[in-house]
Amino acid sequence: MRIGITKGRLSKTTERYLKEAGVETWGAIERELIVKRGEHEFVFMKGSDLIPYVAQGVLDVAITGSDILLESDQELSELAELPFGICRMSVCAKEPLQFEGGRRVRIATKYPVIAKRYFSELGVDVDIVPLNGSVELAPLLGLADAIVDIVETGETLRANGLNEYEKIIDINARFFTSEWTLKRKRVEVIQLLEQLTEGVTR
Amino acid sequence: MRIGITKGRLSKTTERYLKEAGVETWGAIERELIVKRGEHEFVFMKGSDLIPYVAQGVLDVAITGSDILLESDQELSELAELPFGICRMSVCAKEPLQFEGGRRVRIATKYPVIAKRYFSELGVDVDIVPLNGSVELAPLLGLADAIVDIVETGETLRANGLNEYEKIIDINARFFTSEWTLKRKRVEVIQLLEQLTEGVTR
Amino acid sequence: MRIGITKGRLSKTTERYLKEAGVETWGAIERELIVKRGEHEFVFMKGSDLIPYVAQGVLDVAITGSDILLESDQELSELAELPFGICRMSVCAKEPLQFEGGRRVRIATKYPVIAKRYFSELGVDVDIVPLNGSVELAPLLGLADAIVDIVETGETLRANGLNEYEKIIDINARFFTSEWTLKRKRVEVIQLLEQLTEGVTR
Amino acid sequence: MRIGITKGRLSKTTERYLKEAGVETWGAIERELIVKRGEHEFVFMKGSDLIPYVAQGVLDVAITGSDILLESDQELSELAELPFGICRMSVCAKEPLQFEGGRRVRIATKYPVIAKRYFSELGVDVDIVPLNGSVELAPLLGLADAIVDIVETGETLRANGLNEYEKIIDINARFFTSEWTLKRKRVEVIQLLEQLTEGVTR
Amino acid sequence: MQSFSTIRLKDGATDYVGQSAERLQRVIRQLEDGLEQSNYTRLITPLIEEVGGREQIRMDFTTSVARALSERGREQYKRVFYSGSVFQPEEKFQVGFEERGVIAEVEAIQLGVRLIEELTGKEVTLSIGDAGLIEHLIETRVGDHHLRDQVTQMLRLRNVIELKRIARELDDALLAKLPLLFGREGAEQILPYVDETRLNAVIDLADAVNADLDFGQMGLQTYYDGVTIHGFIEGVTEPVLVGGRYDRLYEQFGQEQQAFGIGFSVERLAEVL
Amino acid sequence: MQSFSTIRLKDGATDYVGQSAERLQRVIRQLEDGLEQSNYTRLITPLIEEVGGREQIRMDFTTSVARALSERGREQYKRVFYSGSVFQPEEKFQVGFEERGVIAEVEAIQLGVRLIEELTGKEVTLSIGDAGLIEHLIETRVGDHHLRDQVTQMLRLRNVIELKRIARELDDALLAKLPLLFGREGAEQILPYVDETRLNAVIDLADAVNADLDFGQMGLQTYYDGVTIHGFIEGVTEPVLVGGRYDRLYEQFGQEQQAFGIGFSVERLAEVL
Amino acid sequence: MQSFSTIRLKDGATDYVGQSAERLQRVIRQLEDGLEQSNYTRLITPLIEEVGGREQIRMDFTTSVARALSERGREQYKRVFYSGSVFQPEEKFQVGFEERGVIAEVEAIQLGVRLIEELTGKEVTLSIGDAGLIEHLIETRVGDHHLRDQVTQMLRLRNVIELKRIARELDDALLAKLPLLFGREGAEQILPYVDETRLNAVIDLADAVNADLDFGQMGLQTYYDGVTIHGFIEGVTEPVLVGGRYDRLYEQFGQEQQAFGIGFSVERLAEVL
Amino acid sequence: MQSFSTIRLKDGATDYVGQSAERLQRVIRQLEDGLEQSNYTRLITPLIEEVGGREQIRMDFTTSVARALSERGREQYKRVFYSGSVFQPEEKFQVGFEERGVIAEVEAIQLGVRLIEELTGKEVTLSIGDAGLIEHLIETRVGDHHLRDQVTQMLRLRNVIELKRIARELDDALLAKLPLLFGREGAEQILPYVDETRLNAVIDLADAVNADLDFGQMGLQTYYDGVTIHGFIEGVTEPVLVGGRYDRLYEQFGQEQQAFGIGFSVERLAEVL
Repeated sequence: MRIGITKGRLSKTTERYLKEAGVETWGAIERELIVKRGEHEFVFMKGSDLIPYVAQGVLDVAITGSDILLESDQELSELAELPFGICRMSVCAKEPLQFEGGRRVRIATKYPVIAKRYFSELGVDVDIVPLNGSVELAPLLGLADAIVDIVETGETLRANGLNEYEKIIDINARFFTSEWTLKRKRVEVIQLLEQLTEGVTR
Repeated sequence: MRIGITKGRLSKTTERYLKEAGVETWGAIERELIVKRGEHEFVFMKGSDLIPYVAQGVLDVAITGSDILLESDQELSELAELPFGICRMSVCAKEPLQFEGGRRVRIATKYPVIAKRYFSELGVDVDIVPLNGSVELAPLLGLADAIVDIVETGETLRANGLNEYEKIIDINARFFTSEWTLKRKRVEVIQLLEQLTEGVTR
Repeated sequence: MRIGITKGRLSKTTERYLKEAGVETWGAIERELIVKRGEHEFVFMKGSDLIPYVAQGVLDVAITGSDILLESDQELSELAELPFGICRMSVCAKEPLQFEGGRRVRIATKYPVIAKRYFSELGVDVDIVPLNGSVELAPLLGLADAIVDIVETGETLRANGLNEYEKIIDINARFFTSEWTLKRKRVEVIQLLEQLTEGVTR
Repeated sequence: MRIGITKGRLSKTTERYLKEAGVETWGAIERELIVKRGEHEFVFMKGSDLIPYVAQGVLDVAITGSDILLESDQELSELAELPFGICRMSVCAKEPLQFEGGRRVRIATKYPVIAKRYFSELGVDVDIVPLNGSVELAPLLGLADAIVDIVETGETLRANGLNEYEKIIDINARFFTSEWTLKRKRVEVIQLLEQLTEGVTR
Repeated sequence: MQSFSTIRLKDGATDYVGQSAERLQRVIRQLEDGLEQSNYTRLITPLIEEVGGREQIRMDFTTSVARALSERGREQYKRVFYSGSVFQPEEKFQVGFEERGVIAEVEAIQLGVRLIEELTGKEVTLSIGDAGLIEHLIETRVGDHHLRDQVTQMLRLRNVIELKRIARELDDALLAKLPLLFGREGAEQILPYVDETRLNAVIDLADAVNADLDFGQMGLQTYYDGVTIHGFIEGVTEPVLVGGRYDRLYEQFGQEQQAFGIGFSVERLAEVL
Repeated sequence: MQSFSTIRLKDGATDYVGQSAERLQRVIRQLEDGLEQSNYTRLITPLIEEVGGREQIRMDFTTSVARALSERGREQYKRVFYSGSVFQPEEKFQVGFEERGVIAEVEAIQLGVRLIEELTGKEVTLSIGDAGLIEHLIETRVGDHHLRDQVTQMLRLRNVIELKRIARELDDALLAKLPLLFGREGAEQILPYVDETRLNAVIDLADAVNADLDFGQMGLQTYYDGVTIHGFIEGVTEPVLVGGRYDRLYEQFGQEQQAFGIGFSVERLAEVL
Repeated sequence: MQSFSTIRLKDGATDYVGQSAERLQRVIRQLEDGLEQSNYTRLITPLIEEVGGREQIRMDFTTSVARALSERGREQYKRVFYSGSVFQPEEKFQVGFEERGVIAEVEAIQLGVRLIEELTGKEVTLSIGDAGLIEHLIETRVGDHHLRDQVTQMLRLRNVIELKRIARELDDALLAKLPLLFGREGAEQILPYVDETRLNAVIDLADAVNADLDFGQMGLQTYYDGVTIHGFIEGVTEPVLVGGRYDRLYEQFGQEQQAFGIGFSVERLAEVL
Repeated sequence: MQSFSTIRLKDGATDYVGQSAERLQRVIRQLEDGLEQSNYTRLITPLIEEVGGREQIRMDFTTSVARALSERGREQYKRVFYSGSVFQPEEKFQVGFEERGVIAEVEAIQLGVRLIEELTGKEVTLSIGDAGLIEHLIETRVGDHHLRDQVTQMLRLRNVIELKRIARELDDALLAKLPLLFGREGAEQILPYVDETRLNAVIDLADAVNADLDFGQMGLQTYYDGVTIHGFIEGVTEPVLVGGRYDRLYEQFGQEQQAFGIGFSVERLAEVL
């Protein structure tokens, strides 16, 4: 099968987990983006790019953070939670948010879909400012009152004078596929699913 | 004034140009994202993030590639073309595109707005597949038939077996501001504009 | 109470029936349109005009043919069928209608609402031509293929070479009021209703 | 040609005028609705029914009051004003209308299109109550505040305690046809038009 | 420049200008102020919402309010009011208030009556029914659900003739009486066939707010499933106050709780100012 | 009962409840009251009008007002105000006033400024241009009408780069300067090429209301054909007051007369309360 | 499951089923096939387009075709055909063809006639006018542009009475004659007042395709600015073929070139099969 | 003349011209012809219908067909086909067929497969489920109706993670298996909990048409209440054939009878020509 792997830090922990589950992995590689090992081919890319690749059936399955799947509106089949890539998505700001004050609270984020849904369920009206990086700059410069972002250790927050006020959701790694692949290669997909969920002694 | 600078490679050439124009620049910095030098404050971020910062008046002016401005639908006031950051946006594929063949041609790109407009003006119907990185993987794996991307030397293309078939537009660096800032700080903006366009001996 | 009476032929039979039911009636009148007798005031007008008068509560109750009520889209409270004004509404034409022939069948009528509903329920598509009088001319001159109209004896039809092909519905006189009057004067309305429906030995 | 004639009072004056213009007319007839005389065939019906007959080309031309044409939204070719059937359409009421008082003024009429257009051009908002006959009853019973109706001598008004407050438009008889007939039989139509407009010594 | 002169007033729509506009505005503001003083919170919902994935203009406030409040959890905003246009399909102005949780119906109805009386100086006549009670009654007597829909439909129209026909068909004389069941006598006629406690509650409510009983009053919207209230004033043939209970509407949005609301007809009230 | 739970807030739309709703309402009412006290007459136009035979929801008040007033003859309702939603394409609340006949521009602008300052307690900064003056200027210098449209378009965007390109092409340096023509210096640069009386009138108007001159300000709508006014307050990057002259819009409706209007951006004003 | 039973046929709309549907389809396919064989290229445009920033359903094919072709440069797709629904405002089926560049009008008209005659077995009667020629004529004689619009409007309606009234007012008898200018006699009456070459071109075209001349025929849409053609068959009172020249429509999209098109009325043609 | 140049292609919409248009047309015509030869009657419904009193553009053919046929009595038009655009919300072309009364499912499915194979030259892979069977199964195991909706929703998404969570909560392991119940093994796992006759019928149907069994396949629309069929061809990741049973849809229109339909995805099929 052709398996999508999230580039960057997550690829390391993904590899370790796959190995424990008995899957032959890629080991030391340089700049290659496509690597064949045993019966599988591993393809490396940004988490958000995995979505169209899996949806179109170009990749059979993939592993990425649940934040990426939540942010996407593509209907994909989530098969298993995996015990790594663990962090949380939170609302962070310099000081507690006053939703009923003067102008509407502005929230800068790389996750506009998640942020919007969260505040809508909370029943408060906010302006979402979508950004692509360095989200923590926004409250500093006054572009936004708060940010919605991934928090692991909280160090970057502290460095920028921000506090974590509200956890939105826990994040972990997910193994997923498409309805289309499930229909065509259900035997292989279900076998790998079982290997990933049952074969690992935690 | 608060000046937005595009992080990464462009920041180097931007600094060199500003210096030639007689603007005091930031010099050696580490991880700081905000630096004050002389009468100006420099803020470093991704090019696409500069757009909302300038539009909201949080940054007074900024310098980034014209690709970023073309891709945005925000109405900003483009003041000057600058003679660096020069490259081109092109259509690249393994082989020449057949627009009238079987299924619609699929184009992977980080620039969906530009790609869409280009093919629409060409009068051909294509499917745009928006991606966030490693666009050159798409034709290799069969997610797309071609890509629309920035080309400088063409090396990455060759490494992935792709050819550049059609130049869409030349790209260079741009100095821009917002209507709002223009009204409030027109004297400073126009002065810096003149410094950047007239003070530099090319 | 103020009672609406349909001018013309129906007023005679209405008077006879009211008398039998023990209601003091108007007797010989000339051109008066409003007549007070006992506790009731009788107002004479075209059947279709009774609808807005009753709906607006200007008349409390009224008696007219069920064709008039069917043709109206006003929501009125129909209280009783009365055993006079009996006739039928029918489809009449020179020869049997061919719904699946060339052009769509054209139906001339003073009852476009009823005609439309009837043919729609029959499942055939016709063009309705609304007219205000002398409907039987339409098939003769070729404006329409058939008519939907009231048939009593069938004499006018025969005189114009038309046959009655399909009965749409039986028509009789109806005693009706509005929700508004029912709420304000329910005692009087219900009393008159009982007088009209129970007091008459048929 | 097949000529439509308005039944009732207008048929008399129409006949007199046609005779003066040198057209052979119908003379004494009983209940016939279709009469052939010389090169023309005369068909008698309600004025408002003439509209669809002429529009569909079943009648070639027709003569009726301009009130009927104004009230219709069918696009017909009006060829000539004829000097009879002269009256006026007016707003009549018991007392002068107060448009800026409490509830909106209600206007009962057999001419809802004309009434609506008139008050809209006047710039006042009224409720139109469409009726089919005895319009003068409406202000008497309180269904409406005023009526818009044809006024000839003003007798009926006075008998019902109504005054004529505002003339909307002068009415006269009109000779009209359809674009379709004009294209097919222009020679005959134009000849009859000339006969009607030039042949008559007034 | 684009050509704008093709803009026209559409059929059935109207401008209001000068006194007629001010009269509408007076009704709107006085109702809004009265509701605010009675501790209702203002809620503004957008005029265009998405229904089944397509944009649709607001046809009714109650459903939009239910949507907005359901998104906000059950403990917030228990008493709200709204003010704006609805399209049915013509544009109408509406002001109204809604509450959810534990409902004080008597107080709510009295507030509605007081606001109208203060505004118009005219006495309000109330009429009370119970759509849910009658729906249950019909369910127990009419098995076939198409026939049941027809009975409900004819009851809404107060069509005695058609109900008599169905009553004969099913040999069930009570059905023909439904549209004319008024007052205590009406209550007595249905007593043997309905839940007595619930019937008494309706009667008590009618007594408390001095309303007529009208068991044929099913409410103007299908979501009513309990008490329905119509309020009239002299000179207007449509109700100027319309309201009732609709717990099941909130259930659709995943919230099992009581829900009650009253709406005012702005144009009709403006007519008598 | 119909299923209502498929109703959803559409993308970009929002509910306002409690304080945020009251803040909007405060802006709306205070502006309405101020306009009424200044002898403007309230005009309510329907939200859905017919444009070219199809129903269309209101996108702009000025065109609807022009329609409504043109239907009413030129001597009635010379000063009106409006208040309601427009869809551009998202719903926005707008209050504004319009006048036709002989216009007192200074008084009208001062009224607009005073209403905002009373409401927000913040000073209004004004900026004045003349869309008609600059349009004429461009017409005299650019023959080809497609190129002319492009110049106007780039001027609206203040795109100096593109205007420089066209200026080089036509060998007409003035075109490149248009987007940066501010103040007296700006006026002097165009003086040789425009009607001096008209230019002086704009300068006098700017002086009278203490506004900056900005000859690149073409107005947010294409119907402006004279003076354009934008008003700003601290903390809001969009203009909270927008207005100007649009005689030609009324001409389209068959009325040759002066026409002028100012609109307020309710949501933006509510932000600073 | 959602409740779907509230779906209804709207007023004026109709289903076609069985023979009536097949008849429509036969008209559509036979016209499409004929156009394809004559080297026209099929163009499918979306039913919903954006007009002024709002979604609008297709009201006319010619404007959508102009949009689609303008986006594609002037050298591609010079001869296209279309087939689908338009809403005016009721749904109608239309098939038609358009060409741009250098137009062979005679051949195009003959093709239209041939397709209808092959389809129906009935002879087509043609009528030709020139909307641009008459527009120019009116412009030279009527100065005031409101009055000019009224003349055009009354000419479209062939209202001799109103045109007589205006003719008297302006003391210009020719205006009253405009709606009844047919054939060579009609041509002679306007000859002194129009461009003779252009007039002769219309006459020659009418001769070439054996059409009647009707100078009062302004075309069903306002974009026609040259020759207009209507084709009739026995038994149908509306034209089954409608077309003409509209160069200025393409100019609006930035393309100065000749443009010509003919459309067929599918429902009307199906009636006589 | 009105200004037309503001017309634009809306986001997500596209023109088809030349070969791409002909390819679509080839799919449409070949499917229509195949259905006509198989004795299905053509049905054309209007694009705009009235839903709850408002105009709405067609989102789905099956509901419009149900409306049109219900108006026509149960004995007429038992086998119809349709062809046209649906908006979901983007415009898509669809051809399909429906039948009511006594259904021959095997023949209908085989016809659908044959038409695609003849058109594309590619083999169709079928997958069969039973939405009604699984709905009943869930009903018997999940009492709370909100939780039930959630299970159905997660099953549609094949979200094993969420279903596992609910399964743990309710201590019912079967729920977590629902999305991965394929083939005979899948059938065996639900056998103890469902109506055996019905389950066998599905298995027999799958055998008869050589389809895979997929009990997690609930159908793309909520009205499916029995068998659901998806057909795939190589190179297209969405089903090109979608269909199933929806008796309850017809019941809503007052017609208790069997109803079954299959639709084809025109654009997807055109991709592989």
